[in-house]
Amino acid sequence: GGGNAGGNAGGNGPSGEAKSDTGSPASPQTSSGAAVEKTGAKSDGGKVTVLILQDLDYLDPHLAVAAGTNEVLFNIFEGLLKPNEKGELLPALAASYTVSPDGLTYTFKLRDGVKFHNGQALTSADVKYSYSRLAGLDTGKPLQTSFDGVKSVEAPDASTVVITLKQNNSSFLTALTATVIPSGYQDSNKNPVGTGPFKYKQYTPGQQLVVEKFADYWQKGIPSLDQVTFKIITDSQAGLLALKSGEVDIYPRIGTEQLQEVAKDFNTISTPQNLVQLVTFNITRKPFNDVKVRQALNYAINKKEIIDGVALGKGTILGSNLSPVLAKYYQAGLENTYKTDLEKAKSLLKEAGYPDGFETTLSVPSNYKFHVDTAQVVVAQLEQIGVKVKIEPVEWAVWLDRIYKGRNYDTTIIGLDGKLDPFQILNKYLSDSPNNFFNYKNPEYDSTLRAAVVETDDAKRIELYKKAQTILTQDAAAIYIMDPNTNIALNKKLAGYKTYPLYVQDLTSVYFTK
Amino acid sequence: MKRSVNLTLGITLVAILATLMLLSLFYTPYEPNAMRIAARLQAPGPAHLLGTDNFGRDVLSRVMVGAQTAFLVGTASVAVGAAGGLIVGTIAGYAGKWVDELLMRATDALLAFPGILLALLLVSVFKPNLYQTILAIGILFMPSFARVVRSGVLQHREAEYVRAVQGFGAGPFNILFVQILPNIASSIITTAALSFSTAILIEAALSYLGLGVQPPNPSWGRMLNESQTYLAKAPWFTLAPGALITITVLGFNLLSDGIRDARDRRG
Amino acid sequence: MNYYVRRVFTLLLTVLFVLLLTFGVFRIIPGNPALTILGLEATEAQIELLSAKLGTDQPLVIQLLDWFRGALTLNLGTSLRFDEPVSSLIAARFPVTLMLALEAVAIIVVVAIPLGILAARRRGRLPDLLVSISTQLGLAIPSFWMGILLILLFGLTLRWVPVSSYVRWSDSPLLALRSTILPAVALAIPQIAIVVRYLRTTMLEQLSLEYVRTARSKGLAEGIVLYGHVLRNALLPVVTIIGIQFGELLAGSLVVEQVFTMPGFGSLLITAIGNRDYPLVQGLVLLIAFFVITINFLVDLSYRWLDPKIKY
Amino acid sequence: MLEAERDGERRQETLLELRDIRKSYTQRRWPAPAETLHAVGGVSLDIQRGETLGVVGESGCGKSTLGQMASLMLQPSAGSIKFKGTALAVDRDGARGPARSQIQYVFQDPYASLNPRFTIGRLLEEPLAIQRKGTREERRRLAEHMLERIGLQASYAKRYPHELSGGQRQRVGIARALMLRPEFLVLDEPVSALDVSVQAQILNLLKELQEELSLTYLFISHDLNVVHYMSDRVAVMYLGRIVEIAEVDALYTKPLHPYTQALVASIPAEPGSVPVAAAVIEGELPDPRHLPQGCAFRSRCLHAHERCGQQPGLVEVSSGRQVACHLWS
Amino acid sequence: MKELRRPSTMPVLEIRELRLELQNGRKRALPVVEDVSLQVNDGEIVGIVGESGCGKSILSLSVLGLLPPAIRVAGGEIYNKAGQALNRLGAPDIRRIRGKEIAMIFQDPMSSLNPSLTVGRQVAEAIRLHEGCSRREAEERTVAMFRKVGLPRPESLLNEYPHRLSGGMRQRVMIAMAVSCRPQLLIADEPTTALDVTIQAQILALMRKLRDEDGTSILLISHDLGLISGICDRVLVMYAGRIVEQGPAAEVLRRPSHPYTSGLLASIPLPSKKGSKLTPITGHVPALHERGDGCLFASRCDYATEHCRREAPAFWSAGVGHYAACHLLAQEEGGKVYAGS
Ligand SMILES: Nc1ncnc2c1ncn2[C@@H]1O[C@H](COP(=O)(O)OP(=O)(O)OP(=O)(O)O)[C@@H](O)[C@H]1O
Ligand SMILES: Nc1ncnc2c1ncn2[C@@H]1O[C@H](COP(=O)(O)OP(=O)(O)OP(=O)(O)O)[C@@H](O)[C@H]1O
Ligand SMILES: [Mg+2]
Ligand SMILES: [Mg+2]
Repeated sequence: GGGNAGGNAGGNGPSGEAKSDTGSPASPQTSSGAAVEKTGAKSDGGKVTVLILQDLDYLDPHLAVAAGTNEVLFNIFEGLLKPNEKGELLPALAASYTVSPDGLTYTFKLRDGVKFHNGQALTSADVKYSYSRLAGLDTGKPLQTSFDGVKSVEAPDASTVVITLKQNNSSFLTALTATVIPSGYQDSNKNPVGTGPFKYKQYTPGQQLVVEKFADYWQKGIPSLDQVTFKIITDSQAGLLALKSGEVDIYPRIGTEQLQEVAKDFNTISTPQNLVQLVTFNITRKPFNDVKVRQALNYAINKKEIIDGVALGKGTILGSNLSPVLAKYYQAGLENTYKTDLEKAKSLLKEAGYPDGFETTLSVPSNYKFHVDTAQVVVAQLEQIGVKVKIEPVEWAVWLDRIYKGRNYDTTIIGLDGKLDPFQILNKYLSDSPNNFFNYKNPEYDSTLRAAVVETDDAKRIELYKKAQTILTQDAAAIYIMDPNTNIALNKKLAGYKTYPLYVQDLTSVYFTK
Repeated sequence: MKRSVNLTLGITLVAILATLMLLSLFYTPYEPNAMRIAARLQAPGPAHLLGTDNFGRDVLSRVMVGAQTAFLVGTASVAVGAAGGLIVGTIAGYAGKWVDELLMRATDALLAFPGILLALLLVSVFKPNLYQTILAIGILFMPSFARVVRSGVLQHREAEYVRAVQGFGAGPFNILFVQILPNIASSIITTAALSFSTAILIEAALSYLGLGVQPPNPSWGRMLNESQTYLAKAPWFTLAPGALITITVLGFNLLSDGIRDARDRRG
Repeated sequence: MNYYVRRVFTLLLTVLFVLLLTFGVFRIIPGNPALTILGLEATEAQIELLSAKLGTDQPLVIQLLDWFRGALTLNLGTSLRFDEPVSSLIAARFPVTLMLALEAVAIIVVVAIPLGILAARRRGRLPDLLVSISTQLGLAIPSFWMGILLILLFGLTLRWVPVSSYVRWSDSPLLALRSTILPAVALAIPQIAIVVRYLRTTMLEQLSLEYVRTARSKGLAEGIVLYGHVLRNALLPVVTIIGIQFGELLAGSLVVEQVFTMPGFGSLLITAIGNRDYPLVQGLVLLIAFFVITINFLVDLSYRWLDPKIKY
Repeated sequence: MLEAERDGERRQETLLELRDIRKSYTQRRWPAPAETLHAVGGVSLDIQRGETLGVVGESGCGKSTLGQMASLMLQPSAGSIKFKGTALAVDRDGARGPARSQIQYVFQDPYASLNPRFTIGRLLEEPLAIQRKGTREERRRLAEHMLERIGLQASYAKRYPHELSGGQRQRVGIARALMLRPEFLVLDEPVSALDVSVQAQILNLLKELQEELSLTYLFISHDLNVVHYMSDRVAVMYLGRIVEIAEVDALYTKPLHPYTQALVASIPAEPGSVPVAAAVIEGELPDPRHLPQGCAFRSRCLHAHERCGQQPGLVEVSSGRQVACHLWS
Repeated sequence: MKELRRPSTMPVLEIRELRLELQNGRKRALPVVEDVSLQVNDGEIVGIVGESGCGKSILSLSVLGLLPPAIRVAGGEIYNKAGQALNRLGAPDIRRIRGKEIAMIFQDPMSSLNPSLTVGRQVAEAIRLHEGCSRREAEERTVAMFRKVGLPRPESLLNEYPHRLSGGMRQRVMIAMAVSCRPQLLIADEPTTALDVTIQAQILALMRKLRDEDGTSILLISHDLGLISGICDRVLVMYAGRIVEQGPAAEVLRRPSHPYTSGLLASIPLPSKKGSKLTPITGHVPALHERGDGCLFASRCDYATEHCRREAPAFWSAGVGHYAACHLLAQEEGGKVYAGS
């Protein structure tokens, strides 16, 4: 996720959970979506304006890194697989696939009759071109991390693709949602061409992206809408006004407060989004190198109060670095490990040699109000055990450079967006991970996670992942606060909106009611 | 008649604010940073005269303490600006020739650049916190002070009363500090009062853009920024800091006008 | 001549100063553009790749020289973030801000001059008092707060104007006007206050001068005295103020555009700063400096044209 | 040379000696050629102890410039100044040393020359304080004494300049110049801003002071009556140069230079005498930056002649009388 | 409607018992000019002399209704030649008189011209307004006026701005502007004070020429007795807002009858007084708020008696057409009270 991932976390962060359990991508009409309370008669066509909170970085889906871009491009592009509202991967451009027993070879049969927006039919050459590009097979530099384990991409015939991995990796499947573009197509950044339900129409930097219905979409009958405008409004207050005045129809990631304000006149959705908001420690620094200190701080925090204070109660308490949205891998019960207990906190501090507390700095990305708000509550709570925290707002660019990459900080607050695969979420804690900005080191954790990712047995893998979560909690590697809900406000006339445990806006299923 | 109204009103407003600020050093109804999430966004009432904010903090206490921030930002940035401007201005005015040319071109350059923009750039250089904000705003003010001082020095240097003491053998120190400075003091004070209100406006704008004073320290600009979300639901939250900014700026503007009028009348 | 040479010299110095400032500033402060673009999940390889592509891995001096070499040939480089020529990004955004500023100037001129004259003519009377109170308030209310209040009133309560849908002038001038009127007003209000106060003072100053008595002694009607003789002299210094204001308006739009979500250069600049998009920031800064300076220059010219006392 | 030829009963002592002093201001309007304005061009004067030398001339002819150079307040562009036979150096901020306190300058506009923020008392003490003379108490007593001497009560020490009338301010100006006990005063139009009745009071005061303190005056004025009344000798200036210098009565009864003649003719008649004749000279002062070649008065002179294309020197035509005009050479 | 006309039409200006008051906030109104009566006859040059602040300018401004806002006519009348009471005329009517029938010039030629308009335009403006002629015609007449007042190269001067002219030239432009519509009366408030002596003489000569050639009456205000004596037919001496002496110029200056006039004369450092001490009037002119009852000069007068301090003197005759307001005259001559003209 790009900068926005961390940032828009909170009232507005990745993903959600689909309440409906119907709905492979192939049967969108039947999906009621989480949004729909009352379903009016469906009326095809129409134009919808969706608010997005930031400008796009690239129109080329392979170059685009920002979550805010990918959420939009989700409507234009597709990969071999595509997630549904529960985060399950379903075949999309692939009609079916098989994985070799050693987990190294993936064979895909392509779906028939899929066309690109430019009219060209999809062939295995397109997939080969696209995935080789992502894996950097020519350049040696992969464009997406998830593709760096790819050894080769072959297209034995027009409808078959074979991908070979260097190593067994259970999380590789999620990478296959990566988008496919026409073979050799170089103009993606100016005029993107995909296979998705909507095709690119026009983009005005800083203002809007307009897409229109792709009539030749391989799933018949969808989308319902004729045109969707993604309007860039970076200011939440302005966004609210735009919503109220009817200038935008859908306001995803609307603030909780604002959601309540418009609840009367708009359809509203609020669901967990597979994001982990946490206070991290720079574990190599004193006093955070002492597990007792970290535990003391954990005991001092009242997560409920934070959720009430900054998310109006719309959030799920976390105990480790995984959201219950990923129910399959979620280790329940960890959230009770550090029940607020100031006495315990104080005595732990005393044991660690800080009877009077200490002073430290909490760096917060300044443009993310949710984190700044959280920081204020955290500061107030820690003060009760004598820990004096100074808030240091830092620009996002600085946060990335100095804190995330440079690991030069005491403590910070951030939202880590969830992936569909737990490995991709938990791998930041591996001692040699370049993104281990916690400076967390635990050989047991490393071996547990490494074992999990190569484990082919589902049940065993789940156990390993749960164990990894437990280790993090026991080590008090961070203060895991919450998975804040994502909120969406929609025009009352709209129905069929679906939420995902991913940072996407899917307009495919949305339709007007009469 | 009307002129003294300006001054009186200005002094009154500033005095009220100063009292509020001083009072807040010793007493606030609540601890300004104390949160009571359960009591968030309460409307004004007997318990909280100006209501509470989104963390249940007492708005009155926070705007009171916010006055400290405002006065600190105002005073300190004006002090930085005035001190810098005084140095640059006197040097330019007294030395003349190329020194003057160089310094004035530099201040022209700074002045040619719109205020907020410069503050924005400067704040990005430094870190967004109170002291850096003060420094940035202070730097912003330097050119205008330098100009006032320089033109005062130039104007008065050739004035007959200065030539007269030169005739008694007065040296540069006497001329600058004993003769000239007191005479341009009122224009410096006018500029200072005006800059003070500008400082508050700039701080508010920076806070609105998310730069500026760091939380949880209450600053009016920051509060205005935080209150945005609750505009419809808790208007008192936005009105209190907004009105205080307005009153403060008004007070200092009136004060500045009043001083200038008084000076004009005498001259 | 001397004057213009000095003027141009000052201008160049100003631009250079500002450019060096931004250049230096943005390279001293932390923040790696490639990293900022790529975000949390970026690999080292990706960052390196992008840095090389962006040229941000070069030594500072080289970058600076490159940039200046480009700037001399009017090539402002390519935005790091948007991967588009800076000039075309600016071309897309700047007209919005420019129109906004021009609109604000128009409002200022149309509103402030009559008010200033009124206040001066009715000095000490009720109209003067009312004008004085409203200008004081206009100066004291932060423009973004004013913007918010305006939106609440006209956009939401009265629903007279749209609140955040910017329409381009080339698309529909009428709708464009409607969509920009509130921000222009919010932008103009403090400046109106300044002009009114200033004009009032200069009018009073002029009215106390002897030539006014001469004009009256000739038997001229009060209107001719006021508009034919006094206003001309009183406006002279006001022209300068309006010129200076133009720069302030450009800067003020930075905040106001944010309130009204207008796709002007203000929001672009803030994003660019946040993204450490140096070429874009520098392009924008250069542009603003250029504009401010040109306007000041024009104002000076007009000043010289209006005031016969200044020749050369 | 002037000194040598003077015959007199009392011994003459030259107090101040100006030799060919000049002051020019250059304006650079690059790339246009620089323009030089000769405010004072080559003036030589000897001022005798105890005398009053009057200087008259039209506005802008360089009277004040000359006066300021003579009082060591302005650095001449060229030329030398001797005070009691000692050559003086004057820099940008005026002269230093003992001569500094012995030569004083009194401004025309008493209001502008008094720092509005100081009380009269402080203003009077200032010169002493700057020269570090006396204790604070002594200075105060001296100031009060001086106030009384110039005809103001000691209580005026506590007032501010704006509380005084024009005449009173001018008295303060004079008093302040006298605080350092100077021997030589340059009075630059000291009474021009005053009404006749007050003017007369000040003139009387100046006369008294001169007598009492044996002062020497350089008295600048454009009012010919006043100059006549005050001076022993008069120098007539025209565009930066002295065109005639003579004993006062000789000058007024028999002006030699055509310009002096014009000046004298334009003196308003004494009440009751015949009304003024028509204007004697046509035209006005030429632009000092673009002077005609040769004699500067050429453009307005009735007797202008070819030779006037050359600058006439100041020559002695009779005892103690010098004229710069080709008519007399 | 009130009858404003007056049977006789002799003088071009007649002021009767004029009282001008300064209204200063809520304080008591202070008289600036009190009980002033005067007349200016056809073709006459009348001088008003007096020290600074005695109300000369205010008096002259009151004629055309150009008083500053704080000062108003509190009594008396001002009649023009046609007998209209100027102080009662409405704004449009008085405007028709300004510049056309009665014109004014002011002390400072620097600031009395609009700096941003060409002098040609400023003169032509008046001509066009009052004579209703075309722009061209007005321009031609302006050139003629310029020539008449002795301005060099009048055509090219039309397009000059005031700041490019010297003081003397500017004052000539002012005069050209004032007399361009052939006014019957020209009021000149210290027209030469700001000028050099040689230029002063030129301007005065010009004024006399105007009177001689066009028969323009002139009310000349000055603080310079010498200057007045040279050019005026009659002279009025003002002191502290009142006229204290009036009469033929030569008469008043040779045989002053009021101690104030004598004092002024004694103050002038005339060549004849060289070597002797001047005998100036002591003290200073009382400020507006210091003026009480009785003779205002009493406090400075060597001859003042208790009577003087108590009672303001009336005018006493001191010769043919020569009057002075002094109790001394009453004692000397026992003459009859003269109350205004
Ligand atoms: N600082 C200066 N810079 C340039 N020119 C100057 C300066 N001071 C004086 N002058 C010029 O020098 C000339 C002589 O000036 P000065 O003041 O000596 O004349 P003055 O005879 O005293 O005139 P006035 O009677 O008006 O006081 C004038 O033309 C004036 O413009
Ligand atoms: N605009 C004004 N407001 C208040 N008082 C005024 C105003 N103009 C003049 N006066 C007062 O009226 C009195 C007469 O002033 P006036 O200007 O007529 O004097 P003057 O005889 O013309 O003096 P001067 O020789 O200095 O021109 C003075 O005491 C002055 O203070
Ligand atoms: Mg002078
Ligand atoms: Mg006057």
